[in-house]
Amino acid sequence: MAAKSGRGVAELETERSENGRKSENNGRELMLGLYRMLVKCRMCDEKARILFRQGKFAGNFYSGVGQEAAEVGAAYSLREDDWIAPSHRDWTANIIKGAPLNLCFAQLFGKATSPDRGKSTPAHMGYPPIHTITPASSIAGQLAVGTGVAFGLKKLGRDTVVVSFFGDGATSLGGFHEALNFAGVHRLPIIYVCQNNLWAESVPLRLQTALKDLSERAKAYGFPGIPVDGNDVMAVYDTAVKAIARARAGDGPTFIECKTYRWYGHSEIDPAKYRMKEEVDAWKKRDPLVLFEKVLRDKKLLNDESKDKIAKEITQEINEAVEFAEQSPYPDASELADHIWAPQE
Amino acid sequence: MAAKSGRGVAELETERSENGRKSENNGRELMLGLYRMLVKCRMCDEKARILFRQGKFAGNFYSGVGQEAAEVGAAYSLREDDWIAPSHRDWTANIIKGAPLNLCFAQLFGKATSPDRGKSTPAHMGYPPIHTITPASSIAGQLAVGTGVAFGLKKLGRDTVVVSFFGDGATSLGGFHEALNFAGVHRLPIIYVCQNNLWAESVPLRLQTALKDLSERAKAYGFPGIPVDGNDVMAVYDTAVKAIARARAGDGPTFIECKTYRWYGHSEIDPAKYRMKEEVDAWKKRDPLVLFEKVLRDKKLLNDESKDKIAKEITQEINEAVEFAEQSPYPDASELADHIWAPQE
Amino acid sequence: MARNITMIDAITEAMAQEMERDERVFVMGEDIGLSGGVFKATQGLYDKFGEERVLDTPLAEGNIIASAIGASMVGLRPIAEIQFADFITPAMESLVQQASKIRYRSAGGYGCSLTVRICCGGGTGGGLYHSQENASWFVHEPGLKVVMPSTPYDAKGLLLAAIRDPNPVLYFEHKKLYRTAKGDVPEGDYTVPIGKAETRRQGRNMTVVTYGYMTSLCLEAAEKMAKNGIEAEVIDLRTLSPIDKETVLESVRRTNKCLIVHEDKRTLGIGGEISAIVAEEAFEDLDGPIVRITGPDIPAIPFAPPLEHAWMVNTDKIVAGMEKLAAY
Amino acid sequence: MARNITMIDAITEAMAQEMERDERVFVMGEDIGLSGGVFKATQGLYDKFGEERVLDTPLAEGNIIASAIGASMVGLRPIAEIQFADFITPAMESLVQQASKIRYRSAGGYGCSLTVRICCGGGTGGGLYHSQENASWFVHEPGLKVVMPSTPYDAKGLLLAAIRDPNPVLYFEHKKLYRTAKGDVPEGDYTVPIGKAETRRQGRNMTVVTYGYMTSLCLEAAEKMAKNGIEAEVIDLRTLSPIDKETVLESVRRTNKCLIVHEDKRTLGIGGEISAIVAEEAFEDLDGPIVRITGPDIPAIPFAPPLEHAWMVNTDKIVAGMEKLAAY
Ligand SMILES: Cc1ncc(C[n+]2csc(CCOP(=O)(O)OP(=O)(O)O)c2C)c(N)n1
Ligand SMILES: Cc1ncc(C[n+]2csc(CCOP(=O)(O)OP(=O)(O)O)c2C)c(N)n1
Ligand SMILES: [Mg+2]
Ligand SMILES: [Mg+2]
Repeated sequence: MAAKSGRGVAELETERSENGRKSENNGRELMLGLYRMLVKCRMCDEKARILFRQGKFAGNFYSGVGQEAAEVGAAYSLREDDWIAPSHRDWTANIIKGAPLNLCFAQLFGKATSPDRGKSTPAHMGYPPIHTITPASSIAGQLAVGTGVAFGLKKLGRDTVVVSFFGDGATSLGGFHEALNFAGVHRLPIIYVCQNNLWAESVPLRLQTALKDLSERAKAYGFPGIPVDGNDVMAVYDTAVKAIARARAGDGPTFIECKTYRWYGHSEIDPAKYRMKEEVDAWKKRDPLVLFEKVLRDKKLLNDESKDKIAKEITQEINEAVEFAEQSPYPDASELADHIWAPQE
Repeated sequence: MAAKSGRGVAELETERSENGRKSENNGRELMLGLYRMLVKCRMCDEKARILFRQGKFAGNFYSGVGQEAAEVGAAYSLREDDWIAPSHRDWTANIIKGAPLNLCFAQLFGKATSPDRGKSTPAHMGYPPIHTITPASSIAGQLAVGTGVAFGLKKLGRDTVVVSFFGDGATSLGGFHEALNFAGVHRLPIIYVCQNNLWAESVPLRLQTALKDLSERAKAYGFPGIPVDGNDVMAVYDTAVKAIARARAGDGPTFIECKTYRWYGHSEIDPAKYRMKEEVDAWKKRDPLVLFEKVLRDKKLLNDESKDKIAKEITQEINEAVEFAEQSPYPDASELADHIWAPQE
Repeated sequence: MARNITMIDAITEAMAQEMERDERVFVMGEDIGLSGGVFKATQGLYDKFGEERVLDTPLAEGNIIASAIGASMVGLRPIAEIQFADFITPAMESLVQQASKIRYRSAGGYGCSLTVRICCGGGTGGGLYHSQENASWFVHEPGLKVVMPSTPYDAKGLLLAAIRDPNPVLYFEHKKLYRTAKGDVPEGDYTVPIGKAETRRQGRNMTVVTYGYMTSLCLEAAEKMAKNGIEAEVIDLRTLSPIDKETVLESVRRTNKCLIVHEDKRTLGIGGEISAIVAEEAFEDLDGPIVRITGPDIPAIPFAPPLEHAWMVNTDKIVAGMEKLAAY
Repeated sequence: MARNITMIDAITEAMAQEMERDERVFVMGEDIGLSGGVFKATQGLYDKFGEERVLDTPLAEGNIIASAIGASMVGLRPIAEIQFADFITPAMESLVQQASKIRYRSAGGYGCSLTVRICCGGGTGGGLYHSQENASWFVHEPGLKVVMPSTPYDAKGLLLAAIRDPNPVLYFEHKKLYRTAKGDVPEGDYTVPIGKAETRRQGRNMTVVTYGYMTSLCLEAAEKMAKNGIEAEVIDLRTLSPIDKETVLESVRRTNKCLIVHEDKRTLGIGGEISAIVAEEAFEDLDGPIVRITGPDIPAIPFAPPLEHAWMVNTDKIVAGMEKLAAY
């Protein structure tokens, strides 16, 4: 069951230890790797938005722009055999975990070359070779199944972990409670990463919960809940590395609340008029990329030239991927009834 | 919508202020009233067990013996227009709230004179005139609906409250979480009374939750959670009175965890071999009736004679009620399709 | 005065008018407040009636229904919204174990006057989790009424009837009709009776039983067949539970043939029950098999356009069914 | 060597043998461990296999299924128990949105090899919430297989088949059969194929389609009818999804009459689908209406003995149905 992923893309060549202990190594390579991944997520996401608006794919798209530090920081140090249970806003989790961009864009387009062969809606992406679970749309469903995967991994005696991504709204659902309670009882190897972006579609946090910190919820399950600045990639990364190590060591789950913000509407068809302009602007000022870029520049790890180079390389990769997606055929209507049943063993 | 209940039974004549402020009045009448109610619940429950074992009624019965202090302490100070959302083990909640014993025993027997005309299973009793909600069996369903009632009452601007009874096991269900979260957001007038008897059928607490105190769960919803000795009726009573006052004042819910124990099996068909004899014995030594009796005797509020008198009066009442239940007819088969639909308005 | 308006406007109007008329009525659900709903069905209500009567709930369908049930038990008249029928599964316990049974289990002691608006249906590129119908589960559950309008007129009239009904009513709205279905809708107050089907087209050669979005496709197909002299009678069920057997049977007894059309999956879709009723109660009047044209037995409608297209029932498929039946 | 044992023993034996044979198999649910289950279906397994493989879960049906799904995704073979079918509603999301669709939505990338044992059925005084069947919702959901045995032999063979099936299988057990159904069960390993009905009695005058507890009642009724020279063929579906159409249709084409019997509520009970299949595919062979003898359209089975009695299908009701059909 060991992962044989197709990762070969450049940024995966940054140094990665097998034990997820990179927090102590805030070295050059790590930081540049994180930076490159942030940029890649941002650029892919913005590209996806454009493609949607251009009518290149139908359905919908759920942009994670503004939340990249949470996503990258939490998932960057995962091993190949670790799992991610993403939600609707976590298309880029696949990118971080190493899915080829070709497949990611083919997924948006609903093409036959997508890992789900066009069956799932755009952004609801999973890719078995890298153990990202194809999500349903139903909120909290993914963290429930992801918890089950952690349960299975523990039963198998693996030291593999699961990272579960979800939003603030998901914490209101019964399935969330049942899963975290179970994870607490059995000290499952899972890290719950809540991207608290203050809104669940148009519903503000005050109508979702009486709490200020959603990380408080973890207390009800007997494991640590940690609030963290979700726009500070190093802060998220350090917290995640510790949580992952804890899970791997068999000490159970951690709930990480990344306080962050989505820049755009809930989806590309949502003008998000329910939010105050001041709120949006304030958060945009705390752009996770800009914040981290400043750190790197201060440390002399990045300059205009190297920044451009990274952007260019990624642009190139994206263009090829979009090309691939566009050229790919749609699944044939004859595939409609495929994949309902497993081939009998 | 004001309650016009049929309460006329003796113990309701103890003094009851309208504002639920009896905690400051640990007077003679109150304490004797509580004692009488404890005894009544115990005697009715033990009688129900005997009747079931004698084959006088079918189905099943869920004894609350050992937990009377929690039940009585929590519900005793409620006003007539307050609501209770009981669960399977809370048949006696109806008695505390003032349901005539005739109806309570008719309910067990599934007779046409039962408030539910034999439709619901034994012990799953509600009685609209006193605002006890006929429960489903599905655990946590009652507290969800009870929370809805609190929501409605608040919308109507009433100062009426709801007491919701449930067990430790119920706190694992998604419906529990969703309800308490909602109650927290809207500061609903509800008191969640968890009777933590350490077991959900045969499942021990350690497999149900990673917590020691279930009252910790309230923190996840932004309202107070209070652990209390559930075998000490005055302790429960005082806690409940404060929580009820709080709810009535519009300050929102309280979670009261009554640490208690059921003496017998989950139901009358459960030999409960999964529990250690030592555990059972230790709890029986802390019989809530014996504990409270000692308090009363120390205060010279009770002696052998007055104790006997109470027991005799209750015995008499029970005997009449059992007689009533036995004499009552079963519903006619022709009633099968009644009460599915409301009469059109 | 009737105006030509869309189905979504008819729905909004029904809620607004009933909230005006009856202060016990309020709406609750996800994103129905400030934002006016994912499809804008509640647009304007928040401004008009305020947060007290237009409540954005936490993301928890089970609790949306459970809290609405409780509120109805103290005399209020909640309209709860389930944003997509696909997300009704977390509310199954509340709907089936509580709403449908509270009256029965209390022998009428407690009631549940609840309207649940549920956006459903495919054909709009919503994919696996934004295209489901999921009505048939509830048709199997007595104690719940289930309706689905196909015209703006019925949308308003059925919604008003649902809100006033002292029972729990599940009101399914096909998202494809929101803005494509237009029609005359009176400004004033009226109800469409729950439990009554409507014959949308008269015909002597076969009876077509359908509902919701499929109604217009059946009518189109009927027109095509008419060109070949086959006159199909088209019955729009409108209420899915309790089913208006009489209208269906009366028609089949005249036309002697029955075609059933629905978008939902075939096995144990509502067509199964219609067919069974006809096969039992009008058997001797039948001149041909009872034919069902339905969505396929596939978990849900997939996203990729060719796959969704292959799933959906369309006029051609209906015509094929009619031709098959006409041959008898 | 076959022994005459009860259905409950056959079920326990199947689990024990498969856990012995395949270390990926484990059981999880409420009260299935130390206490051996509410009906003792898992008795002895905890002692034999320990807490690791016989896990008492928190009281949370949704998570029982979700965690079993997850475990199956990493290659394990969970058997999850839902204590009563009545309490499956909180698991609707996990079963219908996850288990039935994970393979489809990932185009086969992820599978779900899961067995869910569900105790169901009435006639034992369980009342509204310990008597429900609730199988038909899942028959409507492709991606899930649904079975219900009527004999100890099938109980063991179908359970072994279910555990080995790489798809999610809902295995319904009628509680009334646990100790009343006895029969020969081989000691060794065997499976009963999922998707195949079994003809329990041959007959030329009518086909009776049924399943579960009703099977024995239909056989009794058939014997009574035989005394009057009416020979009914009795088909036990065994698998409710996917339905074995061929066996049903082949029989109806010979007998020209079809009676359907089930305990569950009538409207959109499984009989609705059987009827619809027959009415569409064997219409020309039918000499009489398709008759259904079923539970009534009432929310659930009430407690009081006269009410439960009135609800339940019994031999007399079946005989009445047979007589009605025989008259054609
Ligand atoms: C069970 C369920 N109910 C409703 C929806 C519709 N819906 C999709 S996303 C969303 C809001 C999610 O908010 P949050 O969990 O905070 O995640 P975010 O979108 O902010 O990342 C809603 C209500 C859904 N997908 N699933
Ligand atoms: C949703 C649901 N699942 C399972 C059951 C079966 N059941 C009845 S009572 C019970 C245990 C309840 O334990 P707890 O909540 O602690 O209450 P207690 O019986 O100890 O008072 C179970 C599992 C049920 N009634 N409802
Ligand atoms: Mg959010
Ligand atoms: Mg308990």
